[in-house]
Amino acid sequence: MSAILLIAVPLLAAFISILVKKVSPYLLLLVSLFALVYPFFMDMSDVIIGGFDSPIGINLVVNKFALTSLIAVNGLFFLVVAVNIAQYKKLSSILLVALAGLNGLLLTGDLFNLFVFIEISGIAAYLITTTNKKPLQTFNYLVAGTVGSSLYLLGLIILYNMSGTLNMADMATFVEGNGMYTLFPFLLMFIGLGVEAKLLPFNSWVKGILGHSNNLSGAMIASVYATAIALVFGKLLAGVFQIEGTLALIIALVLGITILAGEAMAYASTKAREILLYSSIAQAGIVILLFTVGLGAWATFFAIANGVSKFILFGVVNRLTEEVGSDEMDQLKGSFVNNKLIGVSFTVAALSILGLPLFFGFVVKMNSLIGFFEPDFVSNLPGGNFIFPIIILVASVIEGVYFVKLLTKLWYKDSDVKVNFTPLFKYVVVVLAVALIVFGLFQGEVEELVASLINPGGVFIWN
Amino acid sequence: MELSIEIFILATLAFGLMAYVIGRLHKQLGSIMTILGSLTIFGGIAYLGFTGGLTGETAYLTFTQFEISEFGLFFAIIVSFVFAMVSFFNPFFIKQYKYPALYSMLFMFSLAGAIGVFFSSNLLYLFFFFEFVVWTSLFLIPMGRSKKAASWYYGFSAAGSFMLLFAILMIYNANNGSFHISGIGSVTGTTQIIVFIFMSGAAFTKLGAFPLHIWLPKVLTNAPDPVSAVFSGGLEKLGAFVALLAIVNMGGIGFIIPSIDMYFGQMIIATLGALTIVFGTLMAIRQDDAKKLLAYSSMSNGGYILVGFSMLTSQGVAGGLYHIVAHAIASTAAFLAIAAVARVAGTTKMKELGGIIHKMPVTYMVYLIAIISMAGIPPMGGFISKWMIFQAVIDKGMIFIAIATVFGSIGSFLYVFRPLAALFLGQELPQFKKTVKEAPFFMLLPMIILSLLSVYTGVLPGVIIDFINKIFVDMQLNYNIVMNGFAIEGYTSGIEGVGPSLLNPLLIACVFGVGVFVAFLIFIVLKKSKKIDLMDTYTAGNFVYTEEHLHYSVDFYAPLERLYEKYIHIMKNFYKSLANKVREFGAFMKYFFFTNKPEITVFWIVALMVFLLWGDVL
Amino acid sequence: MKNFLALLAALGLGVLIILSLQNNTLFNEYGEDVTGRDSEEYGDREYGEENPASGPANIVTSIVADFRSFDTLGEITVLFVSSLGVALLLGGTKQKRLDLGFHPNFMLRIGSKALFGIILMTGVYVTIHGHLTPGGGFPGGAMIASSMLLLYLADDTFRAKIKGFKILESVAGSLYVLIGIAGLFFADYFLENFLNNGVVGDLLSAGIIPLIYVLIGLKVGSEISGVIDNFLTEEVV
Amino acid sequence: MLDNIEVLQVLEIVIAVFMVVLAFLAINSKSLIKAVMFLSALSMLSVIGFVVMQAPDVAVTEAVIGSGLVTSLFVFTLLATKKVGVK
Repeated sequence: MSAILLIAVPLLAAFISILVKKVSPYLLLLVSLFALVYPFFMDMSDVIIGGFDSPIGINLVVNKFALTSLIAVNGLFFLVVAVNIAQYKKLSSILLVALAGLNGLLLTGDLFNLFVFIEISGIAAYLITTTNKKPLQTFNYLVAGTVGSSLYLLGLIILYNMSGTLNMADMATFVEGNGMYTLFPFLLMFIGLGVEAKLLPFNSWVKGILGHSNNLSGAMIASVYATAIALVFGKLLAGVFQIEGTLALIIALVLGITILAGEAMAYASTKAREILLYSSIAQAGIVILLFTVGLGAWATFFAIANGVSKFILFGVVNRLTEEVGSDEMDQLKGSFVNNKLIGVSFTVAALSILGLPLFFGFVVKMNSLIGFFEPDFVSNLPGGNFIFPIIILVASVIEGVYFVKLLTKLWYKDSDVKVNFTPLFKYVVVVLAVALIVFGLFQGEVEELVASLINPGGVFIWN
Repeated sequence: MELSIEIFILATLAFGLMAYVIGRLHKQLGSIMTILGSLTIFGGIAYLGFTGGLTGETAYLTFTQFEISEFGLFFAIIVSFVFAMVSFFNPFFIKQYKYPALYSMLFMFSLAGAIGVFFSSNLLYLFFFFEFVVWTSLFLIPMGRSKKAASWYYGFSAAGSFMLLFAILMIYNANNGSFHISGIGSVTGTTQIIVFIFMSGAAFTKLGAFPLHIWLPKVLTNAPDPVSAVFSGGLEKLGAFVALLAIVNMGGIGFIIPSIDMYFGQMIIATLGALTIVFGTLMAIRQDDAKKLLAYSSMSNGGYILVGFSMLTSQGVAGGLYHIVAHAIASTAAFLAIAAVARVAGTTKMKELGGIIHKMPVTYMVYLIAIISMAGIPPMGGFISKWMIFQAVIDKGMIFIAIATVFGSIGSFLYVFRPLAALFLGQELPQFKKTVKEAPFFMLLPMIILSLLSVYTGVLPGVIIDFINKIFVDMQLNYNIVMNGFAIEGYTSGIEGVGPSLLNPLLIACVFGVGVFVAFLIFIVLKKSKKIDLMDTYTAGNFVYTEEHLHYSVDFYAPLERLYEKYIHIMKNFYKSLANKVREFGAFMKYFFFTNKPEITVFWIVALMVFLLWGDVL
Repeated sequence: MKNFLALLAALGLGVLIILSLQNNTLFNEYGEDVTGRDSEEYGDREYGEENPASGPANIVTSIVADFRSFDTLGEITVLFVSSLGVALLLGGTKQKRLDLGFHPNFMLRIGSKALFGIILMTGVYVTIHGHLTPGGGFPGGAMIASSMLLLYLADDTFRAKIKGFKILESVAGSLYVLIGIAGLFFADYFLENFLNNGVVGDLLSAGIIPLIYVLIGLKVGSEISGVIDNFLTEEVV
Repeated sequence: MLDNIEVLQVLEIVIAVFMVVLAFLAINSKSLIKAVMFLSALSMLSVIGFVVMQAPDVAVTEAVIGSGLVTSLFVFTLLATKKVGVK
């Protein structure tokens, strides 16, 4: 079956769902389950829309990379929805649109179509964040996001004007011969996506959104959206952008600052949610860095591992915050004493992010770092071979300190905080934590999976 | 019989899981599993190791490779022995801890990780196990007194591990994508220097050597009492293992300093090792808490190991290796003795204790023997290792290092006898009269074994020297220590007709034994002292009317301390300010970027455009 | 100062864009010569001819509703989710008209009602002839909605039947997707123009394109009407 | 005499300049209702621009949405918010 159904069915369901409000949550669940299962059965061939062959028409690129990202993003989406839908029934139509938008982002092979899906998923995200009940912060997010996507569009217009094509693969061949001219539009597009991907100078919205997030918006923005945007970014960086010269310098600067400052800011925070959000800024920086230097295959899994961990972390912290009434670390201390299962899952997720052995994060982080040191690896960023691994390692140290601080506070202080987690949430979190361990244990299998994303020539494939 | 090492690792993990499951049902039964487990592992590794029955085949952990090397075996036996000895204490302490079942499990897990480190021939998985030890032991620490120690520990450990990782990746890069452990020796040029720096950095952090030592006293002071013993005797030795790989395996780094015929790298390591000794000693002198005192002494002993290794001579390296054994035994014993006291007295502060010898004579003896060994006094193991290290240092003609080592030894006299006096000797305090009892048999057993081993290593070094010679052969080093009967041969003086210097520990022990016997006879026969009541005393010409605690442990070395107390917190303050700088940087970035204004975003976009313009685009 | 800087930045950006547009390599001249381009066949069509492989008389429409129909579907969704958002934020269960502080006088009332029909008809015309003349679903739908706006202005108690709009919106959207899926099943490709193209210039030509445009018009019209309603009502407290 | 094309090109530039000025005014005017009006005028100008550039489709859309609907929504919102402010 064609991959287009992954976009069409959620859209159709969204259109129908406004008529049947009562059933719409179930429709949402059903469709997101469909979106999770469907990738396993769909044809692995590119999809042409409207009968116009690419590069003229719009096409969807279906390959291993798209498949992997679809499974990860839709899986996370399904879990987020399944856990939270009872509380946010009103949003089911919007979530259906968001699902269509995310799938479109991951599938499309057309730059303008990508913009459309950025808008769709973006607006859906703004609406999801309105549940935070912080209108000003949502407004900031809206403004920043709109500026970002406008910049992306501006860059795209210039590129289209130059090349006369919107197709990604075609654009890539055009760019190869005209690297110099495309720098400016690329910078615009990079900034535009950087806003969504939480890269540092452009992410002033993150604090307002994730710092006041609730069960739904926290997991949705930090886990599902972050993973999707990172993967889309990766698709463009690996497939379309040509990074060299000044652009490379700018990107290197932006990423380096993002990673280090993200960790430093998390270290300077005392609120649990702020710690997590700054850490996810740093993680986003690392993922995009890996894509940029050409370690796309592992970056893909880095993004996925991060998404899974962030789901657990944000889910748990938001629930705790809701119950305790504050997300100050000192208020939350000892919360895990009476919630051991949740606590263990949280710990596993945190340790996985730190890249400690036995967990998925270790496999991913190690192999990414090894990628830098492959004898034949040449980075296309200045100083990429040695400086960036050091940055990542330094960041990991800082990250470790504040996570350990957080964990010891949550585990070892005495308190009588007792938080009720719904059984469903418990199961989901535990299953995800177990998944992190299983992927961490079966490293060989993961490596095979990753190897399937790499062409024989050693180049990360995106198409 | 032949068994693969991975069986031991898996078995350790399995014991850990069993300990957890049983521990959930019954706390103490779970911790008894740790005894069984670590004894089994120690017994198995030691037996098979000496009979050559260990293999490195992997059938289950196929992602990694193991090789049985003599030095790996050496460390594995020591560490698993320390774990086995300490595990006897677990059942008596388990009730104090917040998560008893978890404690038992992580205890076994960190042993598994340590064994993995020692036998991995794949450097990446050496790192894997290294990190595994870090996080499993990490969660043991906050069960003790302070929660902050854990984040200090993780910060330094992670820094150390990542230095190791960076070095490993450099080796990988230089060796065309091979992670085999033999690659350490085959890097050259600048890469070699970088690898050396980063690996020794890792060794320094793990060993708690200056200037990366801050975590060690914190952890050893605040961790649960048995865990402190494990850290000091066992896990700290991971650092020595890395140091062996880096310093000894790689040989001389940098240019040669002709006047002393040493490489620059050696010189640096030796200097830092000496600084560690001096610093640890000076800090230990100041402490009031017996555990903290031992923690600093542990640090200073790590310095001896580094100094020994950095000499790169037979005597030096062998001395370092011997010191690992001696210190592991002695410091485990000392920590266990303190733990036994802490269990009944509830504190390790010297001010608050006294006269415990009356109730705990065996513990007292154990502690006495341990500190004799740590201070390097014959006939204990510490003496032999220090003798070899002195010899090596003096033979190289490194005056300042030699002074530092001697200073460390003298300092040891100064500080290790203070807890002896403060805790065990002196007046028996009224509050301890009823509560304090001698430790139960199963706590005494490991302590006694350790004491006997201290004496054994000090009297009959032959077995260990043989082992060390095997390590030299195994590592393809050109070193050799010759045993002349019961004596260890040292350097030749260069004077015609005079043979090499000889150390005959047996002889020394005999002389010493006779001396002790005589002293004991005098003590028994000409007994003059008598027990008096606490009230039966006077001070400054007045009778004491309240039961005051009068002993000399407070501010004992005040004049000495005053000489250097300004400078002691230099490194600690450095790291604190480093942490503060990071925090400030973060707060600054937060303030700068995360105001509630989207204009900031726009500003940055413009700024980057300007940057682009300023570049070479248009 | 801030303004000046902002102006400077905007100007700088503009200059950059213009400069980089001059760097283009493909379309460096806006010539009339389209030979050899893909769009060639669209350029030389005559009224009354059989349609080429694809495409209505209005080339823009052939781009919007056929060639990049998928993008259009996406844009419809953008509008849809925006109106959902407006409904989520402003809509409540019980609503009454917002008191804007003015009451329409007689002239306004009558005039608006008279204009309503004309504007509505214009909107419908523009929508239906989208494949022939400039305009199409988007402006047509917006015109329909603005005619509703007039009704709201003419009567300060007026409420449209939002339920009906909802149904229209939902059905139109669903039909759009369903037409796309029908294309997938009947003619291999999603959103393919699987009907007969007919003759250039006929009202009933260009296959599914008029159909899609009508759907877009309905959907846009009902959605924007819904948005207007949400803006002009408030919750009963 | 000016050519037809040249007249249009001059017109384009004039419109562009006016648009920039209007945008600037819209951002800087203290009164929100004025800002909305400037915005409306801006989109009206852009309609002319589109027509000049021979894009009638876009022009129609912009005319209806940009200067019609959006402006009225802005005005309604302003009216509504003012009411709350008075209270």
